[in-house]
Amino acid sequence: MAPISYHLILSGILFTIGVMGVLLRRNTIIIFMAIELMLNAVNLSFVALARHLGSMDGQLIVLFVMAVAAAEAAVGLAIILMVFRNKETINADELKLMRW
Amino acid sequence: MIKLPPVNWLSLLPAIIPAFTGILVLCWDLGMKNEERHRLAWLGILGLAITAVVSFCLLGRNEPAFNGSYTLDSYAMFFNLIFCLAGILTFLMSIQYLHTSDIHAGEYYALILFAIVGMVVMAAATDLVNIFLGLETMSIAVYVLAGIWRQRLQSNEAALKYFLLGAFASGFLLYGIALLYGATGSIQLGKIAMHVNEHGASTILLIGVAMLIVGFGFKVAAAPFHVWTPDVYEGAPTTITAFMAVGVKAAAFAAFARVFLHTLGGIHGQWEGILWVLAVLTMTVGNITALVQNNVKRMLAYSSIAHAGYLLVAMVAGKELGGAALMYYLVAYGLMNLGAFGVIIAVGRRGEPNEEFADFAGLGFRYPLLALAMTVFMLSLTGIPPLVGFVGKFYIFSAAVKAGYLWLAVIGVLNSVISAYYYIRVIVSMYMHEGDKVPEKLSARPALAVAILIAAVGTIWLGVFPSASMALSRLSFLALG
Amino acid sequence: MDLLTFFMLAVPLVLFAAVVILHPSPVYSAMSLVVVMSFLALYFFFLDAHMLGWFQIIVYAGSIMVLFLFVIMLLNLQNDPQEHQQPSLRTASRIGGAVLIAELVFLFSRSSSSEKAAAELPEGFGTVVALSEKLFTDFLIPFEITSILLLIAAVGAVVLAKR
Amino acid sequence: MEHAHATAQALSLSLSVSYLRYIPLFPLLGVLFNIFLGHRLGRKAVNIVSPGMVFLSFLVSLHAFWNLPEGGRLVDTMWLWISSGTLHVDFALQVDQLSAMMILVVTGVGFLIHVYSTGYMAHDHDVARYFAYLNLFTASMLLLVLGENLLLLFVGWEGVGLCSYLLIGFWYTDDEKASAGKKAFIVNRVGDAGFLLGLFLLFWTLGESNVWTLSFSTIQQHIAAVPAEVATVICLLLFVGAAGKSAQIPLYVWLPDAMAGPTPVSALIHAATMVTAGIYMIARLNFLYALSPTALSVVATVGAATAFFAATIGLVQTDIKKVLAYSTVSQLGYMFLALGVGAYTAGVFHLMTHAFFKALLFLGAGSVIHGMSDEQDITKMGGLKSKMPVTFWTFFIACLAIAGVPGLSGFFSKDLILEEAYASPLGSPMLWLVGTIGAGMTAFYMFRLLFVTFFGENRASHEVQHHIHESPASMTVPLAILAVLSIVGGYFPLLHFLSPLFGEHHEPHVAPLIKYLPTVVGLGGIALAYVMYVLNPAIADNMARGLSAFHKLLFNKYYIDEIYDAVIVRPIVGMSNWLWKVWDAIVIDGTVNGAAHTMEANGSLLRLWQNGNVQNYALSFLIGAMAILGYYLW
Amino acid sequence: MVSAVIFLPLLAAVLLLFMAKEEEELARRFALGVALVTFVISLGLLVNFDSSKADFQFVERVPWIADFGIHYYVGVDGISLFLVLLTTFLVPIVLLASWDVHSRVKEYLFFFLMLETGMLGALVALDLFLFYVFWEVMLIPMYFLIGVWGGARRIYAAIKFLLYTMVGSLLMLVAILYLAYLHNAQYGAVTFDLLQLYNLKIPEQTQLWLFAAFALSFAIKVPLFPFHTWLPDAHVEAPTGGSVILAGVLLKMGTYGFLRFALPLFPDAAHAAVPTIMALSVIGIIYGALVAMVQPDLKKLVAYSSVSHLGFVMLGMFAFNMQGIAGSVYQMLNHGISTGALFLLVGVVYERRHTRLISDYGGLWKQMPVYASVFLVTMLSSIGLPGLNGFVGEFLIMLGAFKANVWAGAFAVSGVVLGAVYMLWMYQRVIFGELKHEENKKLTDLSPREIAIFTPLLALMLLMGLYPQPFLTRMEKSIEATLARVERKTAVVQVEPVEPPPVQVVAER
Repeated sequence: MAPISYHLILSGILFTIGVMGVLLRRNTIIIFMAIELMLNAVNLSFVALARHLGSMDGQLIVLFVMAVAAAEAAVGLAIILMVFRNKETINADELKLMRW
Repeated sequence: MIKLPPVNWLSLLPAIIPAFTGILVLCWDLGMKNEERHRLAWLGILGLAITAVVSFCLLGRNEPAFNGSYTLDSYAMFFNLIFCLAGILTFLMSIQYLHTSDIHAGEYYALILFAIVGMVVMAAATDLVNIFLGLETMSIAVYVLAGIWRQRLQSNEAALKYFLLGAFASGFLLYGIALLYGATGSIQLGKIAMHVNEHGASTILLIGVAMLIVGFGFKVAAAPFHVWTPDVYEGAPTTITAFMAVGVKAAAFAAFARVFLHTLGGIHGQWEGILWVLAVLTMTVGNITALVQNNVKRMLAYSSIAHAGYLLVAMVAGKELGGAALMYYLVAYGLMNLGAFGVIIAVGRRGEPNEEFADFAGLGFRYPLLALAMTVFMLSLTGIPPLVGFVGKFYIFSAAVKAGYLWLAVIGVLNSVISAYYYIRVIVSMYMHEGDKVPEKLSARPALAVAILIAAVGTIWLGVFPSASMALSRLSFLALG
Repeated sequence: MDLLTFFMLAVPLVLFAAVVILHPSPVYSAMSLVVVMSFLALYFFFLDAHMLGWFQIIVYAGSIMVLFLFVIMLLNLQNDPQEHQQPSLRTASRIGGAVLIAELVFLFSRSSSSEKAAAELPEGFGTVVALSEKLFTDFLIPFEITSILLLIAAVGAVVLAKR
Repeated sequence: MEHAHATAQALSLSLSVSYLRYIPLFPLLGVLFNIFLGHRLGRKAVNIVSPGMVFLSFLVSLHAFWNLPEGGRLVDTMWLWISSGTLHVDFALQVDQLSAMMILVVTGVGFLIHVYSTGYMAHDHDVARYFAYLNLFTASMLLLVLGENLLLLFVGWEGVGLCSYLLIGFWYTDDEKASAGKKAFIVNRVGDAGFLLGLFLLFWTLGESNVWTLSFSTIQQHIAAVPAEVATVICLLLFVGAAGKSAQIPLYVWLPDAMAGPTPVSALIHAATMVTAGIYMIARLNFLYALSPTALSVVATVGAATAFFAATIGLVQTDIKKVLAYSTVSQLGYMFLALGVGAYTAGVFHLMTHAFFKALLFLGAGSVIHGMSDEQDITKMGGLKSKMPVTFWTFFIACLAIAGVPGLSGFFSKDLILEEAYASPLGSPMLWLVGTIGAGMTAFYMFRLLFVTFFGENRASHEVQHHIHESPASMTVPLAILAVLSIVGGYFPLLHFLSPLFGEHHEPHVAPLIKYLPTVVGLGGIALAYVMYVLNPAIADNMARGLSAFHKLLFNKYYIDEIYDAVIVRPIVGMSNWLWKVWDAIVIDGTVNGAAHTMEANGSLLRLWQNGNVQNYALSFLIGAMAILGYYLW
Repeated sequence: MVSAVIFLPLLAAVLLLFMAKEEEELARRFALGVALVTFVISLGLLVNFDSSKADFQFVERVPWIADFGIHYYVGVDGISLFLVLLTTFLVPIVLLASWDVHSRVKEYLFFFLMLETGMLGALVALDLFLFYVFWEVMLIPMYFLIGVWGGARRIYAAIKFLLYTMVGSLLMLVAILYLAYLHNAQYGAVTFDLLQLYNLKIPEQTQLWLFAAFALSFAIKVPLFPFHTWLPDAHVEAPTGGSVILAGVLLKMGTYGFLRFALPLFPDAAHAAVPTIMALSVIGIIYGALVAMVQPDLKKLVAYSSVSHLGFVMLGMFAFNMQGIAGSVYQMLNHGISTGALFLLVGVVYERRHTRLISDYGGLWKQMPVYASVFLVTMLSSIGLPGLNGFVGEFLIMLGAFKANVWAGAFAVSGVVLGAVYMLWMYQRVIFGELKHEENKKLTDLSPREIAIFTPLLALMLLMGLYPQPFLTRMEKSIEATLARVERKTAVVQVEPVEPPPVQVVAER
């Protein structure tokens, strides 16, 4: 049986890839996808821990996380759409209206 | 067959009322003509008022409900009072604000009410999942609210930035929750506390705590994670900025304090060093950057970061006095900031927002009352006695000194001197510069006047006679157990 | 879940995750994200979280990713060239990512010392019955809050995105 | 004469009375009258009231003088002035032999000068203010002399300093006169600083043996409590004060400039009364000075040196008042010489006689200036003998007196001093010799002044000559009275009168040569002056050309003023400028503003981090997370 | 009674706000009336003040914040009695002098009365928290007075004044908190009550830190030598009334703070700090005098003269003997009166000529004789001429300082000389000399109102010079008590002075 730390390391790696995605890509949607990836990484660790601890709580949390992710996706994409409609671009580094 | 668990309706009441009012507002909004939109606001205020009364009555009782995942204790009720205060004042300010900006009144008020539901849940949750869900409810509502003034580009950009970073941070928070769950085997704060007190901190737990600090750090606008605050506060509509600055920060601190001071109190030694550094960094960054701002709203954003720093000092001061100081300071901070934002709205004219220092020029002697209110807020934010800001700072610094963090108190005190400079700059421009910008007569906007009046009276009254409210905050923190 | 299956699933997961963030065309990223999610679903099955696996496929891969694809099509985005204005940002994030991975790996591997054997599972672990039974007893409050959450999301999305 | 000092003399009778307070009170009333009613009631009332008040206090002084108990004193304690902790000072006045003599001189000569002033200031419109100051001066001088304790003496001491400042700068419109007044006050203040330090040291040394007092009688009783070397320091410090007030060597520079004030002022203040304050103080504290022979010898040497030094400058001065000023400095030097050798009675005796003839000389000079329509340069005068007979004769008598011609008052007091200087154990032949030469020079420059102004033909411009007239009665009558006093003054039985204070006076028996040489030298001086200035004036001019370098040095007063200015005044002003501009503005303010600017600079730096790019924010997020995780790594 | 004195001005200030903007005259009279009433009440304090008791009188104690053992605890003793009287005495005079302030009169009077409440409160507060509250409340009205009604660089001066004082006072706040919790550690209860904090046993090392915090805050206020740069700016820019109150009372807060809080609370640290503070005050005396000498601006000159005078006060205080402290308290009163009068005089001329440069004046005696003679008496009192009030204070201070440290006494005496130099030089350039400038010829002499301002001040200068006993006897006991606390020994009974020898006839007094 694969030790729990392997699962945690895998979820850590996925989580970091997500974080790198947020930082590297200019396109807001890709950033958003990277965030989804991070959430999935966390779901993975939840399930692994649930399995390890033998309690169902972990799995239920994943359920709720999915719900939250869905809600976020809806609102996030609506915002991205609104921004696109006003500024014709959704590249993160061009959205610098407010600074200093 | 699944038997329903015993439902403790009382503990849910403060959450149900605003939700119900929100839904009512949404429905009533359908059949309403444009100009009576302000009635929706009064409905919202009514709902919040009822919630406040209910919370006040429930103040004394301490009953864990839903076998440990939710609770009805005076700690939560105290925070409910803050949320209702913030909500009511935001509503009062919004009535006028919505005239000058084409925001859909119905959804606007409903979303604020739903955000308050999220906050109430966050404050009362004794279970990591509930905290997370309360936080997400509140955040999503506020992401939308930040972007609700669709015509203004700043508002769109603010919403986008807030959303992206919010989601990013809740990713960390969730990861922290997962690790905590993994380390202690349960997500209920009570069980985690027992586990931590017995077994101390394992590595996974520590990483989890670190991730939690990052997650909460973002929400509370602590130093390295504060970068979103100025842009979002400046971009969002002013009423929402006020709501965010007070309500969202209070809710975040409610959960932050419950998790760290109560549950992870056992391993105070481990995370107190980090918070110490965060507190110093937040105060200093907030104050120093605020020095060079020339937009009052953005300056207030940095000042709210600085005040988050002071609140972190209370967190570091820990159990005996820190928690009570934190709660009292949140009340004080709420009053002052809501008032200050109210005045900024009052100064703004039709449509184009003017929050530069120059717009305040010469206000002192043309609109004495408005200027007097702003002076009271600025002096209170600096921490000049006999106003509530001073009593709050006094409470926090005495907690820090009592807990032995002398240097933290000294740094805090020096920071408030730096803060004095940029707060006084507002007074300077009001009283000592000549100017011709003529804001609308205050009397033409009763609701806004009432909001500013409530905030000002609160700032002065709690400053001069603070003993009652201080005792209340101390008792309600003790209720945390 | 023995070691072999673990590696069988871990490697593609990491690969496709890398593709999501590296591939210039958003459509390819989206599709690779769908693949990542299905592998995850598979992963859940092996971890005795059968119901969750299905949920993963239906909710995540099904609805959310479709929404993404729909929005990508709506905005008909072109390939996003890799270059960044600030090379400094790029290098800094790479270093950051590397450091984060190193830290996590180091910390987790160190914690493996306090290894406890995986607890044996109660019967019906991971099935719908156990899941729903717990959902409506212990997790009633989160359930209710999620309902409000989704309501807000709907209202918000409409407010922001309508013409 | 052994300076028998009544060490263990039990203090005899102290009679408590309550009328002493009126002596200083009358002039004070005069002051109030002049300030508030003076202008309204006009010149006539002022001329009557002011001298009248001084005359009233003269009468009260006489009354006090008459029933002064034999060897005792009258005390009039008015109220408790300062009492804090162990310090206990009453506002009390006392009259003993020494004070009785002094108040008589002050009120007497003062009254005469007041009368003289009514004439002298006849055409000055600001008379009320003038007499207000003069009355205030008389009141402070009386307070100084009557003070029962050292602190009250100090009050009078600074009071007279103030009045001299006001009176010297009376014609304030002329900047040069105003700064002369300022110079006088500041130099006095330097002296007073020394006086204060001496007073503190005395108070605390007495305090060591639990004697908390400043009043003279109590100090005298417990004088044993003061150890010798501390007494020396106290006496020297007090002597600094005396030197400041009575214009001795280091601090005499203000007196010649003080001539800027009206002449009666110079007569009263810078001849008769104020400058004698130093001598009075040392005489008053004789029991203290007796303790330290070193201090006394310092007093003596400084006195002698000043006498000689001032006399040399006096030889060549051309301004009539400057000559008299330097002569005053020189005569004061003699008095200090007398005190220094322990002959207190001789010193005080000379003080009295000097008051009479020097006041006369100044008033005479005043009437000359008055007649010559404010011309003060003697080279432009001459031949006034015939035109101003009364002034001439009174002036002549005064010159005889000061030269020490036998029979007049000067002879008795000055020769007594010289004999004491020679005979007394503290004195030395060297002091006697310097004194004698000084006496010769005094005689010479006095008679030079007399001959140049009154003999020969008048060198003034025509219309000035036309105006020369004898002064009115109000000026000449006081001259006459003073002339009589200068003659008779020598015969007052003063030595016996002061015996209770300074011990029985014994004639110093000394070889006839020593006894009579000064008089011979004096007469020689007169003859020389006569030859040089009356017989053929040419000698004086070619003498001056002959040793012109020496003449120039003397004429410019050894450039003392310039030296003081360069050594003291300019550096202080320079330093304060430096302190203000560099230290205050740059160093302290610099750091304060600097701190503010660094804050601002950091602010603008931190601000740049906020560059609006979401990913930049996410990066700072990542950095924060890594830092926290790193914290847990170790 | 004490609370009435404190809060009456505040009440009046609030009432003023509701008055209509136009009736300036009514507002002025109302403010003046209230100030006079407060003065009369405070005279009541003087009348039934029992000078035989050392402890606080007219004590009022009401719990305020129960959690922290904070009480509204006020009381008056020998030291604070006269400072209260000085405040209530100066405010009506200043209000009378501000009759020619025409811009925004209502707010001007409001801030003045609020300032008076702040000052009075700070003087009588016996609870450290209450003291701190009043200490800060004092700052704001003064800030506004300088900032709104000031001269050209008023904003810079006002902010510099505020921030400078705030740095000090906030560090003091931390020290106060530390003290309170030290008391909690030793006696189990948190309290800010001064009397209880007096008998705290604080270890030497912590005492140094706490003393440093308190001393910094008060030294900035005094101002002691290195921290004085805010004073000239604040004085030059403040309106006449403002700088009179600033010099008259606000500066005394610093010295009063030392005497009431810093010295008795931390005796060992106070003893350790004596050399440094004495050195600083002596430097202050000489530095103030020297720099005053070269000032071209009248107000700056008087400001630096206050630095010099307050250097004296500090010197006397740190002599730690009866004469020194009595002298320093007395000198606080004198400085209030004479420097206050000096500023009023400068104000009179500034109102007419709107310039503060000495070179613009000259030969005023001919034009304004009454003004010149009042200026003469004030100047003499300020340089400490015997017979006027300045001398008594300076004499006692130098006497005490001389005993404590001979060299300090010697240098202090030189300060007296320098004092005469700069004052006389200024007097000569302003009053004596020719009437060169044309504008000076049109100057009018003192108006009846102005004379009414100066008569009480001159009368006090004379009275306090000739008959200081009523003041000194009342201070005696409280100073002895403070000294005992500073010496931390049982009160050393001063050996009674030796009575003069039995005089045949008892000298009646």
